[in-house]
Amino acid sequence: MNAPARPAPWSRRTTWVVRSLGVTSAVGLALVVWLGLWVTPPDKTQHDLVRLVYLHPPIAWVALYLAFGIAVISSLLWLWPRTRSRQWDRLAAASMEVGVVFTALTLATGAIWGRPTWGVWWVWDARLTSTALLLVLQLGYLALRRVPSSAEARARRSALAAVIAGVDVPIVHFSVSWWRTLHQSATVLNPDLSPTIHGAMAWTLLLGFVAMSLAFAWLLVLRYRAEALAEVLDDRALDEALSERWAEGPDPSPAPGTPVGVGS
Amino acid sequence: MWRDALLVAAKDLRIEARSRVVLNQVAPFAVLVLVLFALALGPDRGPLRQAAPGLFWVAVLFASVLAVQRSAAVETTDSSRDGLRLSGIDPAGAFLGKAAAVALELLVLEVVVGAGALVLFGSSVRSPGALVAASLAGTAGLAAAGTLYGALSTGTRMRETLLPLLFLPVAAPVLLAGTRAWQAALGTMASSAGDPWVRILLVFAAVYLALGVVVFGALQEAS
Amino acid sequence: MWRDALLVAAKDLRIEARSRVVLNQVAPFAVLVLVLFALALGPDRGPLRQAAPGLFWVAVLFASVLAVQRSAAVETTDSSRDGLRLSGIDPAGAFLGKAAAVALELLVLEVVVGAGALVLFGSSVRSPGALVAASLAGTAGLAAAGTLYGALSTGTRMRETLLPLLFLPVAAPVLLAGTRAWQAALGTMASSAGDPWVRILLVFAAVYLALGVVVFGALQEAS
Amino acid sequence: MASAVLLRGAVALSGRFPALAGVDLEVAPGEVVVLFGPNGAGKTSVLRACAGLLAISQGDAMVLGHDLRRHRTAVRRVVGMLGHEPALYDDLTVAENVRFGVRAAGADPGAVDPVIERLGLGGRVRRTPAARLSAGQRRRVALAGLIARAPRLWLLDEPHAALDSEARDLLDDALREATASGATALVASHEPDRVLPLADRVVDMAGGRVTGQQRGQRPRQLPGGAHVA
Amino acid sequence: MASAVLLRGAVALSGRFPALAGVDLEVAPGEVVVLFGPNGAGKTSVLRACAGLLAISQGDAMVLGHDLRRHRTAVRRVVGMLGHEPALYDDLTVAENVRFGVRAAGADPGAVDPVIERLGLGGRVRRTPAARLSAGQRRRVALAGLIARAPRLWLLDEPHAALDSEARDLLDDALREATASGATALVASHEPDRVLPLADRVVDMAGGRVTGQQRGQRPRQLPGGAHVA
Ligand code: HEM
Ligand SMILES: Nc1ncnc2c1ncn2[C@@H]1O[C@H](COP(=O)(O)OP(=O)(O)OP(=O)(O)O)[C@@H](O)[C@H]1O
Ligand SMILES: Nc1ncnc2c1ncn2[C@@H]1O[C@H](COP(=O)(O)OP(=O)(O)OP(=O)(O)O)[C@@H](O)[C@H]1O
Ligand SMILES: [Mg+2]
Ligand SMILES: [Mg+2]
Repeated sequence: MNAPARPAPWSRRTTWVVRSLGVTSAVGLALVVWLGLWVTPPDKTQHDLVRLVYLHPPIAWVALYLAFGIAVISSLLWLWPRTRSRQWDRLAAASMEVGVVFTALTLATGAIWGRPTWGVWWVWDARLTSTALLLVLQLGYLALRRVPSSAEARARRSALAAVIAGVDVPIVHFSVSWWRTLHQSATVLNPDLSPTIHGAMAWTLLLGFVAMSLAFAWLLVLRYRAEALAEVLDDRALDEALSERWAEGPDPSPAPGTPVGVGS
Repeated sequence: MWRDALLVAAKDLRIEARSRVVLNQVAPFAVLVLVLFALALGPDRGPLRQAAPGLFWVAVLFASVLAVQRSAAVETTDSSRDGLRLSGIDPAGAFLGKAAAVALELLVLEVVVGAGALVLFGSSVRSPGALVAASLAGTAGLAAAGTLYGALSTGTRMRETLLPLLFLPVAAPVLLAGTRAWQAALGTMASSAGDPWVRILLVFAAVYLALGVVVFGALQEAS
Repeated sequence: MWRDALLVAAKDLRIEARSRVVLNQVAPFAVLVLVLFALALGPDRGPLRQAAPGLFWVAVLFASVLAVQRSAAVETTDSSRDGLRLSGIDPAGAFLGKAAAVALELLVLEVVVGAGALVLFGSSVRSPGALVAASLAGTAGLAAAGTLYGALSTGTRMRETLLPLLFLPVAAPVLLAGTRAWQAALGTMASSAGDPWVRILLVFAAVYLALGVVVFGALQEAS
Repeated sequence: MASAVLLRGAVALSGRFPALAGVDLEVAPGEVVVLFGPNGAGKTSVLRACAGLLAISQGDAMVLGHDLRRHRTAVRRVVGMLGHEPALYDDLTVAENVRFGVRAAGADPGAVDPVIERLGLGGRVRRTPAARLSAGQRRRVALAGLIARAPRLWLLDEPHAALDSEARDLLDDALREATASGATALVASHEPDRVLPLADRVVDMAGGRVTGQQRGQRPRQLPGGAHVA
Repeated sequence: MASAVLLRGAVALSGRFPALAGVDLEVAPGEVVVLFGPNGAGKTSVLRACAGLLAISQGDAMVLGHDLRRHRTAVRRVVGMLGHEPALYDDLTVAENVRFGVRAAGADPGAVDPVIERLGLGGRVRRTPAARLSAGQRRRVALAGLIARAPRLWLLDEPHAALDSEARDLLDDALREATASGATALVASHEPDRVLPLADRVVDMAGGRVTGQQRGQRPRQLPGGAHVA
């Protein structure tokens, strides 16, 4: 089940793929910044502020759907006995860790955007509120992971936590958006960008989504790799711990491997 | 499963009947939360009456954290650690039993807190049926989700702090929907459409009850 | 006494440094409380901004319950029960040490919650000095009173539920005075006289520190 | 017949530490095996693993025909454990504790009262909440629960500790009766004088492994005749 | 010289139940007294009362010259107790636990390391958090703390339970050394074979009272000579 999966050093090809993933996403992001800052036109009402549109929605998309989704799905895969493998635990952890950064960035870019647009850092808008709750859910997951325990117990516990929290996300989403929409007055101007988004802007935005997703994928691979390496270290440490543990007592008189039992 | 659920619920309720923790400590605590809010929000009556439904549900939420903590403590303090697991009880039954006991305790508590909120903030009830429906559905959800998280944080030796952190954000929809449903039932809100909110509460309860029945066994192993 | 206080504080802070319970669990919990209130009080901005100081202190109050619970749990979970009493440490020293550790943890936490409250509710600070003074004084008071009640509820096997019930009403003055002092410092209140409130906080802290030094020994026996 | 307990290369982690570092152990049905070994050798860990309370991360582990790594709930239904610290509900009385255990295991509640009397827990003690009991009384309650449940595998962790001489004899009798009627027992102990007469076999542990074994002094012959080495 | 322990008609309530129902007990300085008695007799309650953990509600109680009903803190400074369940901080390592205990008692921290080695708690165990220790290791840690603190009155509650034979010998040695240099000891036990050789006197308890006493087998004669009844 949990046979020690030992990642060999990355093959040349893997290294190359990962590296180009990093380079591509970096170039993509640089391109987005360039397009966003210099090529696309400023907005009529929002002026240069509109340029945040190329960063903030892609970040939010990654945080909300990609990161959390991957974490929940891989947790489910860990829980399902047929597909159980340490890889899914690793992936869930990596995704949640990178995801929490993106969620924080969503909040940060949104707040920075909100300050000039709304005149305040924060409003109790549906999306904002559910993003804040999502951040707390993710922090809770990470806090749970940090509780000292054996790898198996930690994997099980955090997979369950991810699933239990995961089923809540849609409920949060609906209830929070009804909360806003069913309420009498939307005192806050909703950040509906003009539907006349086109040309360079649309392409830049699309590129933003792609580049941000690639960046996420790259970070995810790195975190996953780090988790895997940490597990290799754990396995080595376990080997050492095993021989240290054996040294606490004399050698077994029937050779190890044969169950000491009736008739032996 | 049902037999085990009954057995566990009866045990938890007997312990509660004997120690009176929820009745004598958690219920006053919930009323206290109401009073503290009244203090924090200032002495003006208008805003307070507006806020009554929300404050009721905040108080219930915090009280449910304590009730769940108590319910988990019964299984883990000192000596009874591992007791439930060793007893060979069906995990789904254990989950339903514990959740049912918590729900029952919370319902009693809500009567107290609800009465407190109505009196303190001087609200009047427009449609009591809706009020009760929302409370029942919300309570079932809180008890189910709470019991799940109680088991999750049990093995960690940090139950006191981990449980509220994990449980409260998940319970946020109950707070929200419960508040709205109460607002509709009390008529403090312009729109009186409480029904969709009750439906959210029902969905929440159903989802977590089902989830609990399925995963509680795995949860108990995770320590 | 002072030597013992240092010893105990160092021990508690070392345990916190190792387990990170307050930092990783209680601090996010406190921020969460802010968000939950916003949910309960509805999305309108005006009332929320008005309520910011109160909500900050409510969040700190709840967080301090958890911090104290954790601090008491360290002395009583399972095995260490009676440990502190048997160690022969001067009770006054034990009290000061435990209170100091809790106060330090709360201060770190308040920075997080305070920043959160200012951003979430969109307040701006008029006199940061007053803000800090009120927070320091309030924290000392909460830590002192909390440690007292932590010891009181320790022997009872119902710590989780008894502590909040006993501690919160006693801490109500801190909530009130802290809120008023912050309102003055944030300028959300018409009158800007925060000083008397800070003085109340100081008196509260002084009283409970003195009380703790005197009665902690007796409290430890009360189980 | 299959073994009652079969561990092969069993590794179990406590945190990151291998509390069990490759345990090989086989116990035949009806056998009484005693575990000896210095403090920290892993005796408690073996018992907890057999009760499904400690996860085995490598190796094979079967208990009464159930795979310990898959069907822990099934294992728990047929296994009874008396741990260092007995598992009781502090707020329930002695009688209620025993009754809950018996009902939970689906055993006959009629067995509760006789067993309580037999273990000297009648009268005042019967109505005392478990939190107020003395250390020895707590273990008596746990033992009563075990007897009333009649598990097929008894896991006893230093069962004689805290018991007075009367209760020690009661324990020995109960164990003899149970094993006479087919139950198996795995007993960790530091008191050779006390447990050797009960044991078919003594297994030595150290450093998370089994390091050797000797014959015990239990008079009865095992069904298979040749089982005792 | 005054008695080390003097209880006269001591009554102590646990809830409403008289766990001690009029105990009369006198222990001379330097004496080793063993308490015997069935489960629930009140042995632990006597020890807890002497440590100032259980309030005495009637009768006289003096420990090392301090009135137990008034100056419990003073008593605790000179008394050391090893309870059924040793008092350790779960999150602190073995070394930290011992060091905290020694510092708290104002004893010499230099004694910590030798005592840890002596009790076989060096190496890996030294750095293990107390929560992860085996039952016997926990008691070893508590014992290490006691030795390093060198209290004037040792209160030992079934001290041999959970210890392996090596640790049992270490315990006996430590107790012999301590009493040889003037400390007094009160020991509750269910293992006569083990404690009789250590005891100057054996006191029988039942029903919360002292019901009789015999001579122990400890070779040394008491200073007062006549103390042994
Ligand atoms: C702290 C503040 C903010 C947070 C937490 C936040 C959060 C989010 C999230 C979670 C999404 C993704 C929604 C989805 O895909 O369903 C999003 C999208 C978006 N946000 Fe924000 N936001 C914030 C502030 C702002 C501000 C100030 C603006 C502009 C004035 C803005 C404009 C947008 C736009 C244009 C999108 C993408 C289009 C859409 O999905 O409707 N956001 N934001
Ligand atoms: N996280 C950890 N780090 C270091 N050591 C650990 C850890 N967890 C467990 N151990 C060690 O694993 C062993 C567990 O042993 P176990 O409790 O099974 O011993 P035992 O044979 O029952 O001993 P005793 O006779 O004292 O009851 C102990 O030596 C303990 O120190
Ligand atoms: N509230 C109570 N109600 C009834 N009986 C009580 C109560 N509190 C304590 N007791 C009884 O008081 C006695 C306490 O005894 P104590 O723990 O001192 O026994 P002991 O001699 O140490 O026994 P052991 O050998 O089992 O450790 C027990 O018989 C217990 O049942
Ligand atoms: Mg053991
Ligand atoms: Mg005792």
